[in-house]
Amino acid sequence: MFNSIGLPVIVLGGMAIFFGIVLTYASKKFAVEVDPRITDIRDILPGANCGGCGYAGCDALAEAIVRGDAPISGCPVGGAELAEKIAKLMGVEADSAERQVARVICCGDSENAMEKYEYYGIKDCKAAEMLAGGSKSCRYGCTGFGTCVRECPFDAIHIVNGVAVVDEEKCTACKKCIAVCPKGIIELVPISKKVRVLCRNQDKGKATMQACKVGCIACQKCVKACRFDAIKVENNVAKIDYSKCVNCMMCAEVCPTKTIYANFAERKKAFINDDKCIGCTICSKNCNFGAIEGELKGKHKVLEDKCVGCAQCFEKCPKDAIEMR
Amino acid sequence: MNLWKDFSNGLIKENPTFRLVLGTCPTLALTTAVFNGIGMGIAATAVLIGSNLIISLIKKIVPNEVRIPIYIVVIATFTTIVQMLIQAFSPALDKSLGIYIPLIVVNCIIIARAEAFAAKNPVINSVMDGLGMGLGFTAALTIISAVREILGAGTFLGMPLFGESFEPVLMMILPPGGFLVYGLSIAAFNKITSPRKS
Amino acid sequence: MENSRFLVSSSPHIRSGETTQRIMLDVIIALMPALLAGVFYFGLNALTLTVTAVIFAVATEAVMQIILKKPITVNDLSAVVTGILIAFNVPVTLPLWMVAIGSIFAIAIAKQCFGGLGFNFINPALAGRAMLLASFPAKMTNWVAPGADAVSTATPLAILKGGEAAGQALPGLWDMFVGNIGGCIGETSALALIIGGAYLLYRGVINIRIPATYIGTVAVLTFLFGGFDSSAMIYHVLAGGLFLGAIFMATDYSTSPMTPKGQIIFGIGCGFLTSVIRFFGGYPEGVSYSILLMNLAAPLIDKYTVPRKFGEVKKSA
Amino acid sequence: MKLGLIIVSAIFINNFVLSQFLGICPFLGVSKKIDTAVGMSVAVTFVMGLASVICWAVQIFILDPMNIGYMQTIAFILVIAGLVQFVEMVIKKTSPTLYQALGIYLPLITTNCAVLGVAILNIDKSYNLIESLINGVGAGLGFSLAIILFAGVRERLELAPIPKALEGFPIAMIAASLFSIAFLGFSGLFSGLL
Amino acid sequence: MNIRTLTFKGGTHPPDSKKATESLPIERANEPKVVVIPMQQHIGAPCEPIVQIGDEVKVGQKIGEAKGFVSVPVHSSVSGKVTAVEPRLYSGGMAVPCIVIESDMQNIVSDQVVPKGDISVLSAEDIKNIIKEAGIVGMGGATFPTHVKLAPPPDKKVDTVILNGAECEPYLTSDHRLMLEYPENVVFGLQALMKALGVKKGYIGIETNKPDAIEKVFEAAKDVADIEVVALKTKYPQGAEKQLIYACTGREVPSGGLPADAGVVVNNVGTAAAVAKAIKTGMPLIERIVTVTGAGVNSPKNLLVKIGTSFRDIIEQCGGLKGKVGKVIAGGPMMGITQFSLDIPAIKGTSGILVLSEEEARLPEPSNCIKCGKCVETCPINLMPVNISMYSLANRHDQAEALNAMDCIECGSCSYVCPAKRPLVDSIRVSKREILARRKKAQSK
Amino acid sequence: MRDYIGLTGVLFLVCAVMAASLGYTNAITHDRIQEQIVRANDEARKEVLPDADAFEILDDNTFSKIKSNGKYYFITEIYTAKAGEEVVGYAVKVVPKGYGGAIDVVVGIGTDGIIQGIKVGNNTETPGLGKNSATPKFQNQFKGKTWDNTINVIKSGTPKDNEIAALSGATVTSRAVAEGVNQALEAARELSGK
Repeated sequence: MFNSIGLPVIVLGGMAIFFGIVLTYASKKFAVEVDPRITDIRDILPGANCGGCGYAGCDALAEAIVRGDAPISGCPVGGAELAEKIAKLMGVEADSAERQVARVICCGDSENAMEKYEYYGIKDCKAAEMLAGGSKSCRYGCTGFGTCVRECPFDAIHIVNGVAVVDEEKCTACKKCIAVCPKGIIELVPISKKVRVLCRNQDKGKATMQACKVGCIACQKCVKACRFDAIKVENNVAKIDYSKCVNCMMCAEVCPTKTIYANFAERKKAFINDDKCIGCTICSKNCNFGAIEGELKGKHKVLEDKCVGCAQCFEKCPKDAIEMR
Repeated sequence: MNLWKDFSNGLIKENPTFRLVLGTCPTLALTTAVFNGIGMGIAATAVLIGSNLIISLIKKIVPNEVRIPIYIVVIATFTTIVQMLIQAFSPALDKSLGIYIPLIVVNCIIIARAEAFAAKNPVINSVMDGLGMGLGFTAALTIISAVREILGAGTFLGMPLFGESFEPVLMMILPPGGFLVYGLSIAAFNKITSPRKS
Repeated sequence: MENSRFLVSSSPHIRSGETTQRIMLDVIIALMPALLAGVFYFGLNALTLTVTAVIFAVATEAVMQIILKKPITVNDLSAVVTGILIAFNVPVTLPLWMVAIGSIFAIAIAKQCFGGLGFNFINPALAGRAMLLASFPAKMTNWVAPGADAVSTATPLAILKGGEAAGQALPGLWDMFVGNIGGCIGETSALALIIGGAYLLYRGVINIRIPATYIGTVAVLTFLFGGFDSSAMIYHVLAGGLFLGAIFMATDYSTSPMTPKGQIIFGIGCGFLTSVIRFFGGYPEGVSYSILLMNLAAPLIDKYTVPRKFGEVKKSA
Repeated sequence: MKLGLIIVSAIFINNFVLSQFLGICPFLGVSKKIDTAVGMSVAVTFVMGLASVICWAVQIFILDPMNIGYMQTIAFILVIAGLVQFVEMVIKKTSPTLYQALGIYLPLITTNCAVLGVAILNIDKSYNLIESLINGVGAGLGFSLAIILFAGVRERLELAPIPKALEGFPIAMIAASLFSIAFLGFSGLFSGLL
Repeated sequence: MNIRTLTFKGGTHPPDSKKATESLPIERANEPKVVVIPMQQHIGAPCEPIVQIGDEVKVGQKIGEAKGFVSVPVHSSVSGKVTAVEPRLYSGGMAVPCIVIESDMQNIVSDQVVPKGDISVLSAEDIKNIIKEAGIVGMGGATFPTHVKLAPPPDKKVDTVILNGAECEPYLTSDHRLMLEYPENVVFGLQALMKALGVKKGYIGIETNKPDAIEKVFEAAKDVADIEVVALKTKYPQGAEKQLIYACTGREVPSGGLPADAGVVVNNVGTAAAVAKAIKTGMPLIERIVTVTGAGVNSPKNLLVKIGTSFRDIIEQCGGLKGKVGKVIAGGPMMGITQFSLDIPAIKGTSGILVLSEEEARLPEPSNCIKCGKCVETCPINLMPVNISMYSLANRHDQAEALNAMDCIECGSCSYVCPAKRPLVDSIRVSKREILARRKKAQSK
Repeated sequence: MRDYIGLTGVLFLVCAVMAASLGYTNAITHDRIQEQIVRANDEARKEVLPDADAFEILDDNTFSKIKSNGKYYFITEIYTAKAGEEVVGYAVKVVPKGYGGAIDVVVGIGTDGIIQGIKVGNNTETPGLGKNSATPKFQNQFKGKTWDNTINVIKSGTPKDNEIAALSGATVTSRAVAEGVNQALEAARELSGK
């Protein structure tokens, strides 16, 4: 009995004790201080080592976050959800930044933007850029050879009719396209902002018109149409201040060249819930479009044809009686 | 329901051979004949179930520093037991599996499941996971070995399938054939099981 | 005087007349003397095998490109070259379906799987041959003597190696040179292969580095291994697929180094492995395997033999 | 002479990776870049040499005298696991540069079947101490040869338009298959002498 | 005549295509009605206009003042009235500030233009000053301000001046004609340059496909001590600075360095002739010889053209465009820049206007690289274009940099010889640009 | 200190339990495994000498005397086969070197010098080629050959009395087996004193 069971137990047990002691000793003697948070964060990172954060893979990012070099929202792929998890590990709250998406500031597709020559060469924006700024007459616009498309790790950007378009669903704001675009016409914007100026042509109106049918000609109409002071013309091109923009889409309505884009189908209308309305008139006072009428203490009503969905009334209503739909 | 999920996981979604590409060594070495393939599959399944069971049981008392040695000892024990049983009851299988029986110890599938699943889940689930993974492994070995045996030797489970005039493509049962069939199988598996893009 | 739009491109604006297709055509032309020699010595069956191999190689290339939704580029003739080389590397007695399998394997697995022309890291024709040799060893070593009656024979290398062919008489040197010996279809006639090689050198398709270092290394090493026997050395140089390998297969662009220094290392490596396999290996002939093995090393050789750039200041040690 | 044959056999003829199918996981996993492949090679060769010697000693001085040969697997793997972990800790502490170059591969080696494989094969072939060492180092060199060549090819394949369905493991396997075909050239080398 | 034939390693030999114009004497072009003179015709800082709309200017009058050291002034090439100072397109593809002058067709020479006296009385400083004030730049096409070359850093010992008469670009014959018709100016210019630098050794390198030019220049230089005329093997890019220096002196310009690092200053023969003119007559650089050639022009010519004359005018004088035109190139076919408009002015660096027909211009589509290594053998800098290009196309410019992409001289030999018609030099150019951008970024950090 | 005890304790505990269960399994399977091995060997000998009912290993003295002349370097074991008390032949185990290494062959030779059968056992020959030496087709060729003539291997044609046909594509293996058998025949002749 001893031979068959005792011996193996002694031998293996002996080895176990030996290694147990050696390993414990080694783990003390040769311990290297590693912040346990690094390991923890690395565990929850996506592990794709895509480099979108700008660090050499997930390990490096984890280290950088713990060192404080990188923000907790440093991983563009994981998004807000991951940032929250990391925040918990790090013991700080995530900056509740809104999700951002990339946007191409050009709508000069092959029908609208003139070609100044026929390009022959590598199908790459950077290569085309070197030949007089690409074949399109507008030197600010999208070259259309899709260098950003090849760079995108998430298949979120495509060339549609000669101009790059971002698929906002897939975009993770990793900024790779921004880094690679030789024209510098891709920028990050908050996803909730639906109105975009799709042009960056800083030439005078006439020159712009010769180059592209949908270029911004700096006509100032949008500036006048904006009731929120959110749009300005600088360097011959309109620019929206997103901290002021409320998605009323008025600028897009008046733009003669259709340079300002807004999806009117997404435009909402305000509706007043009669049960909750107490007739305080705050909404009608805040409406820049005269789209709400009603007496003090009386039920208020939205004039649908005037409402542009700017949601100012919605935000100001003290009784939550207004809905946007 | 949950158990079924743990079980079926190993068959297709996380098939250890085709999807996770673990345990490649026995997959390549022992698929020259269907008999060996199935034998290895069953042996590995037995070890997998046993080690998942024990590791899941002792997961709470294992200190982190010696986690790996302990897992390995557990796995090695089951491997040795399986080896003894095979030697005692199927000497022919023992002879054809050879050195690869003790090497089950270092089959990445087993240690990977111990680390990734058994160390974190309840006992029953771990057993189901082990069973599913084992069957997935066995099925994969059977498929690969069937292709190799039929093409490379013209037989299935040792039975000749074709007439005398059949010229077997010997390369299939040589090492290059192993790599080739395995590689193409992974490609085919991915093609079949991945949802088609519109 | 006005033009609608001009073309704009990056310089240079002119290109040489040399094309991939033209290079491949040159190789095909250079292989013709050897094909004629093969047909002359081994009969029409040699031609049938070659044509079969070519047809299957080209068809496989086209089918693979259709499956992979790539532009069909069979007219670059590279598949034709592969097909001819496969046929050149098999005995004339090989069944047609076997050479077809070799062609399919070479193009589908060794070439198209890796991205097609230029991306294969291993010579497709040799991969095909090695696959056939591994799969059908008996049929692949069934040599016949030149002539119509197809008497089975041993290759000079097998005789040199001893073993079962020991004691058979070695053919005369002249027969070795012109190709009147047993062996693969395209490898026996050193004369025909040298003519082809000279044409390729003249056309600038290959340069002399790989063939010269390869054959030279074999000559030196067989002289050493063979116990300083110069006649054995001559036999070793003329026998087997050395000329076919050194001129047509080791020089395959995509699987040999691109740097001049790398090409020399590659040639020496091939020669070394060939001699070692011939003297100490399991096969009487080592040309195919040694080229395949050096193919594996070619990327590394290229990486570590980057030429000294013009104006590079030598770092003092 | 015998030692020479053992080493030639281990490196070329019975190459662990390409003809014995041992150590395939790291062969496929750590071969994307030449630099990492070299690091892995050095680490594996080192561990294989060390493990060969120590496991041989365990077998001869512990298992055989006590007549518990059946404990071979468990004893060997425990020795290897403990050894690797110990070496890793030591390197990590004593030489950060060496750790970066070599140590980070060590955890991968515990479950490398080539290491256990060579230890068991040494006993199966009843090699003595020196022969075991040579065989271990030779097998490690064979592994190194295969993985470094493979890494060279894979670096090149990285930029090739591989068909989508074959990307990743499938193409690596097919490439390995062609490697294996080429290594058939070594089969039978010195066959009469082995 | 005992002349050495020299060369470098690598290179290729595209067809000369010089037959059409090499035997045609230089003709003076018609007087342009309007000239458009860009403020930037050189590498370095652009000039500041010093005239305004409505100003009357004379021939040789300075109209743009150099800003900064690496810059040269610009002069009017006609007499007349300034009608506009505004951005206009030039051959670089962009719009740059230009002065537009309507000619009064009188060609009244500015009184600033006076002979500078005998070379023997001029000091080195005087010569450099004359060269700078005459707005002289490298006329081979690179347009590097000549006076900057003549002022090497004091730690670099320059002992040799080489005049580049290789004209290795196919089609172009302007230097060839210049050497045939004004060899004495070339030699005189070289003497002036040598004096300015204080060196004792001068070479004039001419490719062997111009034996008549070699003979003429040899004749002109045979009585001048210290000047050696050398024949260069007809091979592209023989006229590239580093290759030329290697051929003449056996020295290699260190990677990333300047010719001065090898103790050499290289100038084009055209530059030397311009220097000679500036000293002898005081006339600044306001005109140059332009070869107008190619299958797309009716009658190819070597024209002496005033700076600022539009391509359209120049081509019209050569019988206009012929047939369906594919490409208009400023410069030669190997390194010239394609133009998309004819309304651009000839400038100091315009050595030729090459018009290619539609068929010539449509280059074959690239196919898979077959790794033949021809580009490696051809590269005069011993790079591996195939690998650099591969990494560049995969957007991995750090690897391209590791393979010495920055050493590429963009001569185009690799693209020319490539049997698969790969866009080798194009992609290397992309990499170089990216690498420079990155370096800049890293520096600013 | 507590770390030492805790860590080592758990490791010890697990190892002890595992070792115990191993020991137990070994105890119940050990005999059966040994029996299997003996039976397998006996069966192999019985296969090549069907007439015998018992085998006795040759005593050390005689064996070393046979081995002493150095001619029989492939021979590793010799058994005397008996039917009842009568010696009916010899089962000789030879281990010739084939293409891929050693090949186990057991040769059964009757006292009349006629081979009653051979059995090719463990080997590392190429599958599909040398491995085919274990097929009955190849092994049966040796039946009936005698110690009067050396057995030769031919590659093609019809074998004569003292010849066998090589396995196609595996001449090295065939020759190795034949060489082993020849040594066994010579040794048996010497043993029987004929």
